[in-house]
Amino acid sequence: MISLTQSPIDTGALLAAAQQPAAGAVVLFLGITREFTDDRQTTQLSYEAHASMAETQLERLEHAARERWPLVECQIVHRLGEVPLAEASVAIVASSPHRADAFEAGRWLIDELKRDVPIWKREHYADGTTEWVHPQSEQSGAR
Amino acid sequence: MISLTQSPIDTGALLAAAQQPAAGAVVLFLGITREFTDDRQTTQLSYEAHASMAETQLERLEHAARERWPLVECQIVHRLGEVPLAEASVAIVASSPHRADAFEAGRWLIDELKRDVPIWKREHYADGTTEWVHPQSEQSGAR
Amino acid sequence: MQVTIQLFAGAREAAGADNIAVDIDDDSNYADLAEAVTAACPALAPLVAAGRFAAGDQYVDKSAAVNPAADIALIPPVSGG
Amino acid sequence: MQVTIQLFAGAREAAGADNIAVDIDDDSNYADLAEAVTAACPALAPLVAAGRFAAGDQYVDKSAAVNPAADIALIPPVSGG
Repeated sequence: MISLTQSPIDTGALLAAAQQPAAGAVVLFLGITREFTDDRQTTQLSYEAHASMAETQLERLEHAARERWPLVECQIVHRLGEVPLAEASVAIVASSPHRADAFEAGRWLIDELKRDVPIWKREHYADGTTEWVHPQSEQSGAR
Repeated sequence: MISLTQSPIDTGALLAAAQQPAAGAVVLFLGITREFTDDRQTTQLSYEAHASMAETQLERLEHAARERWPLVECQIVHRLGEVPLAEASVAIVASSPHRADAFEAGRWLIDELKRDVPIWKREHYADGTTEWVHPQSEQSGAR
Repeated sequence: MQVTIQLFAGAREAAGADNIAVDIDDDSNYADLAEAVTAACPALAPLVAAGRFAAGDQYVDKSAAVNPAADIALIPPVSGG
Repeated sequence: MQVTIQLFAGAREAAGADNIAVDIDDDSNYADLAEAVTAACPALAPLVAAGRFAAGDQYVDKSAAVNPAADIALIPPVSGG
């Protein structure tokens, strides 16, 4: 299941969905708003999406992950709008009978999401300026 | 921080501890009680530890992970006693500025825990039998 | 034909508008569309060069023919996650 | 000297006891201790062979000298996680 939401992400619900008796391992990834990038201080982030396309691309990623790994559950949630410091902008949960699959699927999903899903981040810096982030392809998404 | 507990693991508290402004990524791993191993049905697991040694070994792993990766937070909790189906027997949370480190640390910690920390699992099968699990070294801990 | 392109994030900010309309030949591909958009709004040049186009909810190749019936969007480099 | 070894999990179950005491020479190492434990309780043989000894909270090498003042434990193959 995938979703875009304006609200804080409910990680408890994601874990509950993933903790099924057929699974032996759950991996939850959260991308959170980091305060410092090098020396620049961020006070919050905001996110915008091409919503219908982002949903379609997230569904494609979920289906591809389920084809590639034997996942019991797989959910991706991306938050839009303002995201305060230390809160999650994205959550990915994967559960599987054996742990290698849940780890690999989680890692693959966040890497792909950062490459292909039409969502953009706007930095709000402590000095009052803001900046849309459009990474050049090869330096994209180190977080 | 590491701990052994007889109670259900509070994953919300682990995530809250890991979601700090210096972090950009959080990875939470849960090992949960799986119902079927091949055709054999498990109704619950119970865990026993050499408690003081297990704590010492978990602390060693936490410190080693913090030396190896730039972690903002790292916590390991293992539950002892009875663990019902789909509940977590172990939780590992790692947060870091960049996601690769949190993923690698989480994966390394669970692999090492399964190799070296003196904790044992007892399977309670649906047919009423129980069995302590002592894997032969090379097939240990596929979950 | 006239084609309207949705703009997002830094592209919307650079153009000062949610979308931009350009006139292109009927047999144009998305590389031609990129040129037309850049000519119409030079401030979009860097994000057109670094980005991709989408038609509906899918990315399209630069060599594909522009379908004026589709919802066309300029997708500058993404930064979700 | 007499040494008492704590037993856990399947080892405790196999021996029917929380610990086992054996007599070994003063200059014994943990390989000698393994032999003595197996001789005293043959049911422990598989887990002694597959397992390790710990003294205090640390694993010890088979070639290390047995320290009778330490808390010694037989650590059969672990299955936490």
